[in-house]
Amino acid sequence: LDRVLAAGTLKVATDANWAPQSFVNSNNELDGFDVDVAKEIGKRIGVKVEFVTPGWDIITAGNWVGRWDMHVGSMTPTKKRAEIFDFPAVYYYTPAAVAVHKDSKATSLSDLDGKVVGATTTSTFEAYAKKDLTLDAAGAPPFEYKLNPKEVHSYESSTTAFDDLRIGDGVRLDAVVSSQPSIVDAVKAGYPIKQIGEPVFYEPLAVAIEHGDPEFSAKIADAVKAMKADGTLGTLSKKWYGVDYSIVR
Amino acid sequence: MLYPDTVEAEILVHKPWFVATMFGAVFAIFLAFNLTSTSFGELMRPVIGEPSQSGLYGRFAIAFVIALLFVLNVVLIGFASLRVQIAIVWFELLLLFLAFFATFHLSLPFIWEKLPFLISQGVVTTLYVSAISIVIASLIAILGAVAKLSTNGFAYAIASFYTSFFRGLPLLMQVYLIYLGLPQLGFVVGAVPAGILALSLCYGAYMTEIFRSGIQSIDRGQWEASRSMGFGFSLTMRRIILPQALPVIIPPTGNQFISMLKDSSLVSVIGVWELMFLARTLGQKTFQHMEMLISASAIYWMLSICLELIQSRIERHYARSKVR
Amino acid sequence: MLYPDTVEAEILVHKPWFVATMFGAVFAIFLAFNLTSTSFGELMRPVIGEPSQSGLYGRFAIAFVIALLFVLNVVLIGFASLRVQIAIVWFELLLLFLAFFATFHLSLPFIWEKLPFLISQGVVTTLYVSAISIVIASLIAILGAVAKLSTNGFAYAIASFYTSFFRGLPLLMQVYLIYLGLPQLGFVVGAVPAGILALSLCYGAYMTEIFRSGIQSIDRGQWEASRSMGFGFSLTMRRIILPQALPVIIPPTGNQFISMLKDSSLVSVIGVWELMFLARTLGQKTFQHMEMLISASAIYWMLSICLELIQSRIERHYARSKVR
Amino acid sequence: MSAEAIIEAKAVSKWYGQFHALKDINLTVHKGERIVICGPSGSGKSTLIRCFNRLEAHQEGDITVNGIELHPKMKNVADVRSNVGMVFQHFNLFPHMTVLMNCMAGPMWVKGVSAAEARKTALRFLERVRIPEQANKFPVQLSGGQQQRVAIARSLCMQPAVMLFDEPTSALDPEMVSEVLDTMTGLARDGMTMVCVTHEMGFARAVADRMIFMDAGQIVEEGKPDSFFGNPQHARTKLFLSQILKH
Amino acid sequence: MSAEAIIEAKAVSKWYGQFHALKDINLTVHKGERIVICGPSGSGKSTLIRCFNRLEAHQEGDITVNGIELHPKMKNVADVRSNVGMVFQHFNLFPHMTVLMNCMAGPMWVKGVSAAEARKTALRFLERVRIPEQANKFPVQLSGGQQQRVAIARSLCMQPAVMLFDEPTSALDPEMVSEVLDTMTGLARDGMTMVCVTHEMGFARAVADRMIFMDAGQIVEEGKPDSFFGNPQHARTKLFLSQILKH
Ligand SMILES: Nc1ncnc2c1ncn2[C@@H]1O[C@H](COP(=O)(O)OP(=O)(O)OP(=O)(O)O)[C@@H](O)[C@H]1O
Ligand SMILES: Nc1ncnc2c1ncn2[C@@H]1O[C@H](COP(=O)(O)OP(=O)(O)OP(=O)(O)O)[C@@H](O)[C@H]1O
Ligand SMILES: [Mg+2]
Ligand SMILES: [Mg+2]
Repeated sequence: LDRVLAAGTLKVATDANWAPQSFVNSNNELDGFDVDVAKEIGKRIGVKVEFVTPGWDIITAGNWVGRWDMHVGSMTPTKKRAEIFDFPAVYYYTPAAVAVHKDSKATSLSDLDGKVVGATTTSTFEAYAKKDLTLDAAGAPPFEYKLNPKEVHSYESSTTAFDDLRIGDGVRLDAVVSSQPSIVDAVKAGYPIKQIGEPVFYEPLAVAIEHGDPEFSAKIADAVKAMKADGTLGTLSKKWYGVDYSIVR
Repeated sequence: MLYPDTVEAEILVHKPWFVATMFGAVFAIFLAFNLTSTSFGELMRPVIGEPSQSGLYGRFAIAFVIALLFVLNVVLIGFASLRVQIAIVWFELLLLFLAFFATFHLSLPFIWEKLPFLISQGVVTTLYVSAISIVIASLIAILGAVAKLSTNGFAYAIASFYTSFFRGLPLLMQVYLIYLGLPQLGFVVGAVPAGILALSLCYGAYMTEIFRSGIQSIDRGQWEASRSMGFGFSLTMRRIILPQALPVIIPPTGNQFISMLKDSSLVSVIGVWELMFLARTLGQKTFQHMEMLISASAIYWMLSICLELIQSRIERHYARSKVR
Repeated sequence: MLYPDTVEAEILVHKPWFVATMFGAVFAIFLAFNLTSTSFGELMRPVIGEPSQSGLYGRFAIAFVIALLFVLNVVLIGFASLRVQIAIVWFELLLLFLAFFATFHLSLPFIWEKLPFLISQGVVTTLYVSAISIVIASLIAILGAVAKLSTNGFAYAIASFYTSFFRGLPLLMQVYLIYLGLPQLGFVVGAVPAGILALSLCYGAYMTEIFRSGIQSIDRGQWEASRSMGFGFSLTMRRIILPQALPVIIPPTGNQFISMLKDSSLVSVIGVWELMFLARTLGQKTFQHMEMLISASAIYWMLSICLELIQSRIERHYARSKVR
Repeated sequence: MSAEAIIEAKAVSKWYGQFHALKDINLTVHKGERIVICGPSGSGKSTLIRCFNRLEAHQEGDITVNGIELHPKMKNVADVRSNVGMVFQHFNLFPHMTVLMNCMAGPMWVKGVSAAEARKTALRFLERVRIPEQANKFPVQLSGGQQQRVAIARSLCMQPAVMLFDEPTSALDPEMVSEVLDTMTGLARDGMTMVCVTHEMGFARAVADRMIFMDAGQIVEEGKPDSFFGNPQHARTKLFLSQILKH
Repeated sequence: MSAEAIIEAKAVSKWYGQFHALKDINLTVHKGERIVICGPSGSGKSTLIRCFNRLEAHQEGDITVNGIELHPKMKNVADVRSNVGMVFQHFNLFPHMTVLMNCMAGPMWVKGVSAAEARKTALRFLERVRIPEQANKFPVQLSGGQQQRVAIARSLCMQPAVMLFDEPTSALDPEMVSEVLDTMTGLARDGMTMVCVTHEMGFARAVADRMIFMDAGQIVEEGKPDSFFGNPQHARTKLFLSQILKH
């Protein structure tokens, strides 16, 4: 915290590959929900915000040696990660949902029994599809497995999975498990896919900082709490998702 | 060029049997696909009627026309001079690829909009990161090659460990090691220097091997002649051996330069905004990553064509002494 | 080996001035770091007292001891025979790297637990994907090199377009093009065949250049001799030119093989479970991806050391005719 | 000279870029003849015999070898070449093969002779040039003269109709020269045609049926050895020969 | 023979692996002497003169050149070599440099002579071997004899104290041979020491102060040319010389 205050800038790590949480907008600047949240936190602490975009592996390796101070990048606060990071505040929950090709005959999740399902590798979506999901974070809402796929295909990113789904119903994939916002975006971008059923689970996402700075942690927690309380967070969520994800529905 | 024989082969593509075979092959291939529903089918409507209902006759007609066009094209090109032939074939292949890309239904306006930023931010970063790395890698490579060929145990051991280690480890791992590991020893390096260091070390190791093979390819008579004139080791190396090794070294080194261009994208994992990173992120939001990837690829291709041109100039320069 | 001179240089590391310089340099470097808080500081406790309070004296003492150990080590190794020297230096460098890795505080039990799966699934996939691709790429390369050196306009144009295109485009793009583009033309290819196709085409292009430079390096006298005996083109190529070009071709080709091993990880974007993919995914869940990455790197290194050993055997075989 | 012609060159001209290397060469070589070409360095001797198996292309005139005309569009150049043996000035041995393989390669790969037989032939000719004991060495391990003898043996193994020698004795000591001389005389007795470029006039006199003297790309004089050495007609030839007789 | 010794070989032996290439060679070369080494092919002549500038290492005995002893740990081998010129049997020209640069490189890079001066020297020696007009060609574009002359000029440009010639006339026509002979006589007049391996006995007789005959790695006979050619002592020498006189 001392360092942040002294420099007057808060360096925030985020992923630029994760629309609409954070991405590069048409002005070639970082933009998105995470980015706005981070800016808001910075404002409330009283410092300027600067962004860096290292890879996920680099961020989660810990040992940031002052290269950045805080991560606002939709990290799920698991117990394992808590060994490395402090999670001062959960700031929203994303619903995960299932998408199918628009020609698909499936009308409910149970129609997908024994089909081929794709998901981003090592994501909670993949874990869900494999019935291997543990959401051990504080405040994670309960969920149940509604999907019985024959096979789970893992992809480097959700877009590759969508690309494969787009080729045709059942050509390579029958369905994709992904975050609801990304499905919505894909549909908007003209992908011939549609969501079926209700969201299958909600995943809490938090701000992360390194251990050893309780003051800083408290400051961030306060800021996020205040944002929740005065509705800023809800507004931002509506701005980016059209829905308020800052609370579990 | 291979050392050409003094006997010219007859122009293959003007031999009747070859033309017939070619026609048959192309015909068979296109008969195997049903192209009636493509735009080519549309074009043939006057001949085959409603494309989708033309059935086997339609397929036959389309395949026949394509095969005819193809063979005619090849035979006609066969009459042209060498340079013209090359130009035409390149041009046609390019067209084919563009047609192939067109099947992706890309949004051109989007590409145009993003192109300036892709170039001003991405290309510049990519270029300077790779240019610096290439220079450092070449220097390392010369040292490494000499060390690997020396009879000094230390030099050999260190150089061979170096090439083995930095070729053996994935570049990504090296980036991580340098970016995450060096701070543990007390140096905090920035993203760009870390990237350059990793690229230089890795490519230096590959190029060490290339230089080594180049140096080894020189006849020992050259060493003897050079020594018998009293040239020292470094003089022999610089003035006699390396200049002769260059024609052998240049093509694989060109390979390394070209692949370095693209491997420099790995520095994006530590947050450097180079070409590939931008391509991936710019399209993400609007799901137009295919557009961006293709633009980035086109830019990479342009850059490597530049490198190829430079390479062929250098090669021509060094080939001077070989033409008789 | 370079063609060695008949005059042996004196063993450098036994010259007093060199030893002194070395000592000075190491001493200065380690004086610049504060190592009092490391485990080495702990070791020195009897001499410098409580490490963290020893201040300048502690640093001085530590640097002195390290420099002394280093110089002693080098001088002693200098007495050994060449092979022993190489072995010792390799061993020491390896130890140093292990020490460096130890600073990451890796969880060994986790590595042990995952290793079998990493090998049985990941290594096997990586190996068979790259082995098949290498074979295909080599075949393409020979054809491509001959075509690029020929005076046939078609062959030259197609080969040069091919090398330019497939070297110019990022491998990732090629994987996408084949995986996502071919279905648009009516072939649905699986992930593994698509990956193999992309790798073969890409590496074939790089290796074309390597083979070309190797073939060009052969003296025209060899062509003439071969021709004067009535050997045809293909016989000359197979029996006279390629065998002589191999010593030049092998080291850069070894480079390509080694980097192919690692680039085969790109097929993971289309969901093939090869080594790198597994390394990333296995560790992700429990946040131990560093462990997995390092294990994967170690495996890659092992594999490339195997390739290096094979390479040096082949090189030795072809060097037979050069020893006098 | 009633024997039929095996090599016929008519009005042959050749340029290297701007440089006129062969000027209007007319020459007929008959079956079984031993022709020696001499002349100052750079006069085009190598170039001429390299044209005879089309290692160089001539730009004007006609060359016919063994009844086949050499021109850029010919189909059967390999037939011509496997019937015309060549010993190069720089030897051009195949460095990656042992001496034995160098000699066996031609018969095996072009003529389809069995390995055992090719080996027998190879050893026979290696003995003839007195280096059977070097058969398993690689060319770099031989002395200059030994390499030259391998080059001769390699060509002979193909048992060609015509042999072209480009300074076959340059690296040989006098003993070996007379050995090679004997070999060549033996071959001539078997009816082989030979064209030989040499600087050694003693050797030339002994081996030649006919002498050709070249200067600056032209054939200046030709004739029987006796008259050529005893009574040269041309001023240039006289000058050239006078240099030899000095020592 | 009162002049001081410039090359001294004492009981020199050399092996190539198992093969005993030089056997107990004792030889002293005095300043200004012209020594010719002859002998059958493979007898070790090239090996011997290559030992004199330590291109080959000998295993037994001592060689002293210009007062410096040649041994594996010597420091100033470059001094020895830049004072000992060598003309190789295979020429070993630098193929990537023009003929002129081949000749200029040595003086410029080793002796630090200015480019202009090196050029002048180079052209002088190229004229002496009669190929100034080829100065800007690359070695591959020359005929065999022209290459050999460039090799000679290149060595002379270093203006060494001793010249070692390994068959310097093998690719030369008789005219050029006498030209080279003149050059060598000229050099000898300037006091240069020369050791020359040659197969041309005419040339040997004309150039030599002293003849050395080698066989199977040994010096069999040595002596003044007159007595060597006129009255050889040793049976092997007699046999060897008898072969020459035949033609
Ligand atoms: N590729 C080339 N380009 C230009 N000039 C060449 C080339 N090859 C040969 N020459 C020239 O052609 C002439 C004849 O060369 P050639 O090799 O036939 O001579 P030669 O009679 O065999 O001489 P030598 O006895 O020295 O071998 C020489 O002046 C040479 O410089
Ligand atoms: N590297 C080597 N390995 C084995 N034997 C060798 C090697 N180099 C040379 N020799 C042998 O050493 C002997 C002497 O070779 P050297 O080159 O000195 O002969 P030379 O007298 O110069 O013969 P020439 O007149 O043919 O040039 C030859 O029998 C040769 O085969
Ligand atoms: Mg010639
Ligand atoms: Mg010799």
